[in-house]
Amino acid sequence: MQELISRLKELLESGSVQRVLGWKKGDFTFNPEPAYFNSAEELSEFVYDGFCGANLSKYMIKASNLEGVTAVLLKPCDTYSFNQLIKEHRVIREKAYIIGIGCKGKLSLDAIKAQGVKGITDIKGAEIDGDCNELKVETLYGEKTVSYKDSMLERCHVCKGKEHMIYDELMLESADTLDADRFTDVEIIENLTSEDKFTYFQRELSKCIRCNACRNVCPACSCRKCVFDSTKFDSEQKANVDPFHESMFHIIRAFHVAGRCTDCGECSRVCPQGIPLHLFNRKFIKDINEYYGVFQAGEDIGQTSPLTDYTLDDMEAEERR
Amino acid sequence: MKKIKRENLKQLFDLISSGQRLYIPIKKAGQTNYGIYAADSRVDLDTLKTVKSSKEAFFPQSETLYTVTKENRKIKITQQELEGEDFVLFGVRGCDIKGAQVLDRVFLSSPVDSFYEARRNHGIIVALACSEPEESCFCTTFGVDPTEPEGDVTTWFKGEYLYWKANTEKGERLTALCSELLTDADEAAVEEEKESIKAILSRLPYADLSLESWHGDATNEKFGSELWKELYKPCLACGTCTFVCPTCQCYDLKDYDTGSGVQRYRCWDSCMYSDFTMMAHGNNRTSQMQRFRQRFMHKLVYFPANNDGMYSCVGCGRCVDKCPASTNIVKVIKAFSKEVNSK
Amino acid sequence: MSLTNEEFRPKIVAFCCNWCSYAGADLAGSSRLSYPADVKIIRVPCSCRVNPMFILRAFEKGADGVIICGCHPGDCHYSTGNYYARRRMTLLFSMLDYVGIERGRTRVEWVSAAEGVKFSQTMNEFVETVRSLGKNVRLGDLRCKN
Amino acid sequence: MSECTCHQNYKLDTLVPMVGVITDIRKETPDVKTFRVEAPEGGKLFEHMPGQCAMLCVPGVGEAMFSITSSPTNKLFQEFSIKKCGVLTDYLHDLQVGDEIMVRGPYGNNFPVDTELKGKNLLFVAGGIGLAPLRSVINYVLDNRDDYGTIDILYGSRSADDLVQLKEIQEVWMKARDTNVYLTIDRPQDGWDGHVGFVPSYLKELNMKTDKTVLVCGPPIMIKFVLGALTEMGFTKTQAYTTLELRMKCGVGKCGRCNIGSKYVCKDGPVFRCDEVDELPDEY
Repeated sequence: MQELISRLKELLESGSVQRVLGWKKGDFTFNPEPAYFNSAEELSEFVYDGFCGANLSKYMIKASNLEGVTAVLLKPCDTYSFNQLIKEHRVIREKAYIIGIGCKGKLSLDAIKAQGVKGITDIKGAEIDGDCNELKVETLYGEKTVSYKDSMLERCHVCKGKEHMIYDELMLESADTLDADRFTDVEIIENLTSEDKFTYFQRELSKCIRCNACRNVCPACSCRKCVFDSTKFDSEQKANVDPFHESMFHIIRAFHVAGRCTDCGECSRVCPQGIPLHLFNRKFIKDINEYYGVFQAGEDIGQTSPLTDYTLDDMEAEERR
Repeated sequence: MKKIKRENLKQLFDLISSGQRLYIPIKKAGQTNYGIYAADSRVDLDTLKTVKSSKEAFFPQSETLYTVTKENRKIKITQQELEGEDFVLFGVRGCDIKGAQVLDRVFLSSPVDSFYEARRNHGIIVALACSEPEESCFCTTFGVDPTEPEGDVTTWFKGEYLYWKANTEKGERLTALCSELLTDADEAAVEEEKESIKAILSRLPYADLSLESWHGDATNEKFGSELWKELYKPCLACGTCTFVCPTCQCYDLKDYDTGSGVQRYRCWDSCMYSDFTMMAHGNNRTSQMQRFRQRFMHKLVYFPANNDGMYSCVGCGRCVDKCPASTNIVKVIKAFSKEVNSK
Repeated sequence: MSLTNEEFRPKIVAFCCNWCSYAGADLAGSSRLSYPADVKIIRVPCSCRVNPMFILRAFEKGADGVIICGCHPGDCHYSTGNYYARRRMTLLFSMLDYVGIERGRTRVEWVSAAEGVKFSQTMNEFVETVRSLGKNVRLGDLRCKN
Repeated sequence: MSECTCHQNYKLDTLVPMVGVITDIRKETPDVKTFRVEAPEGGKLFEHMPGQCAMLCVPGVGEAMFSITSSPTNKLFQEFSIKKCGVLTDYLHDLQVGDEIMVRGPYGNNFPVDTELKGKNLLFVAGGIGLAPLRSVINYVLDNRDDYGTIDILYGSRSADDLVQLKEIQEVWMKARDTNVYLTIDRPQDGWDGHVGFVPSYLKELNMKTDKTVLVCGPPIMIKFVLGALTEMGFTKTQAYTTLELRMKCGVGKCGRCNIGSKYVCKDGPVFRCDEVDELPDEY
């Protein structure tokens, strides 16, 4: 961690980058926020630990319009998004100095609270230099210990690997967190009856408050004007009286990012109602893999996306599973 | 003072809901939100904060206002009927009750919003004291007393029992309705509980949050501050903070064409959305910095200026919990007091 | 009052491409081949013009089933449109299966301008399938259903 | 907060409109029409004060705020002058006499015709469609002529064809007692023998005495330069009123859009004294 900060200082002081895009300490140990650092002094507030889950690739869309080079800290999974954004001409490669940083799994405060922890005032053990096995949680109601693994975001259990797809330099160690298959949940739902599928998604989607956090955080949702913001198209951006519109929003959004979604899991991380939005994206990814060959968006800039491609003997819709 | 055993609560809910709608925190798909009670609902009074606040009982996220049908050149407008039946809102925390008082200032000030007014008049609020405040709570900063929230009925959990005190005539009526399940109790247990809550309150991380420089006359001083230009940067322009907030009242009016008539509905809107102020003649606030500033200026400066110093924040801490970018009103308040102190 | 399946007449929206399937429908008509009047045809320039929103919108406004008809693969007027449409619709319909919309309510069929018989047969079959599934109560806006 | 009285004549919930029938359509200029609206059973939909506005809604198309251009002294109907410039106004321009629309209002405050303006000499400065709200005041003042001092009306437009209410200007206003009307157009035009030039510069040329209270309405850029010209001429900000009725949604000061500083333009406005406008944060 110290070496990372020294390196960032060096980059800023030498003038090779104009700013650093990283995370700033919050008022608790568990709520750091994405932030720009313009000088070495400002780095005193810099932090990188298990709570820095935000995918900074999305912020690079705006940072690409800023003067000079931005040093951006990207975790392995974030680099997929960055690649995808380069492919879509939404970020400028030359404007970014990518420091690929290690990751030992990112934490979810909700997952910690779900283990029956209330009134958290401090959490120790999330430091990137540590071994990330256990979290010591100080609460208003006494101290508790929870396992790091049980406190991770869902996406870290199905990690795509700790290899960076694009970087200028690499720093900090990673630790493997993969311990589940990402399509398991999708398969479970696929095997339900139509009625049960419907009931399941209705329960989940009925919680949706149309805050649009999933859309705004999504690196693939980088349209300047979203179809759901259009006033002319009669597509509802806000909650309508009938719940149909929430279903439509999530289906269409998943469709619009199909073939471009890198499965970074930000949508599920930010959802204030804890809707497992990744289940939509992973369904498309799974279908694409099965029907048109295994494809991982953001892995390789040169690849053609499955939805802008075809073969003469693609399967027919009626042959779908 | 009355009491009822925890294990008998289900009977209480069944009894209340037999004659009227009962809104109560219900856990569904992993999250707790207010919902209409049914016999198979998973009531969850242990979760301190529902994701959405209780404001939706009075000011629903979306509601139809009227329907227009057109026949040849004739237009017929049918107004949606106003709430006409009493309902009970159970388990409301002090912050949400204060939130309702803030919304009253908006919707019950002239011109009165009759849709809101009708719901407000028909709602019976059963308040619940916060036995276990959490780290993001700072309601005391805004003058809320979580040890004894003011509702038609106030309740406390203590040990095996839920203690029950009616405060208003509406509350007395509800108490009478439930009398067969409630037994008499003395105040001692409740006093003890209040003391124990107070002890926790003093240890809350935000206990010493100061609003010193925030008041109705602070417009000029705060509006032009350079701090906004930094504070807004993590903001994703989503509406999470506004939709979980008990006091945010901005709404949009939209038409929905059903094919057999146009329904006009009202839905929550967020001042954080990029096209919020996009109107027929352009946009008042074109940058996210302006929109971000508007939200906090409105809550801490403009609203008190119009409402005898009452802030449009109640310190529930939902935005602290839910903001996807971990930026929130507390960080804003702290950033400004830091600036004052460093001067 | 609930309708039994015999009385129930499903609302079907058929998106037909201008060059093949719409002409096929025309041929079916001029050859006096019958297909149910409950099928509402929407002519689109090409099957790949059909945006997923169109399909959801049809369901929203009260359709019980949606079918997309285009030129046979290889015969697209714009050479490749229906290949793209094939991928999109496969994925979209698979997603609709996944969220609990019965599989029989969606269909893609390739109908050429000469296949009036196929058009009428397809429609008859499709209407029958949807009729057996009953009214679509899952995906739609209740306000549109009176 | 000051007690809002803008809706006091309104019967339903303030968000639910009433049905109004279009009983007359007058084509003023190539892109401006004046619509006369009455209640289906005849008579006015509601009473209003000069400077107030109302929301016109067309189901499924939209709604927007328009100033009421007729004077409250007109007891028979209300009029709206509408320029064709968007989805809703395009639709309105296609309507025929006898068609029904929905109206809700009146909203907002009004020019203080019964208080501050009483007994004063008045100068009206209008540009283009900006005459609409002022026309309400002008006719109100003319109908209560004895209550006010001298009246000067300066009205400018892009061309002679774009002058709205020309007939009324020539036949009523120009003939009224102690009333001067000055017309100007932006560019020279065949058949126009009046003044040519922008409103602010004409205002300076006229070099009026500063014993007047000024009511300004027009495009924002014109308002800006008119206010500049007035300051140069020695007027103070407290002598000028303007109206900002463009950007509103709910009309009742609740939906949050037009909130600038602690003011809601739709409720605390649209009429502001110019020194009040200056005090608002710079967001409008």
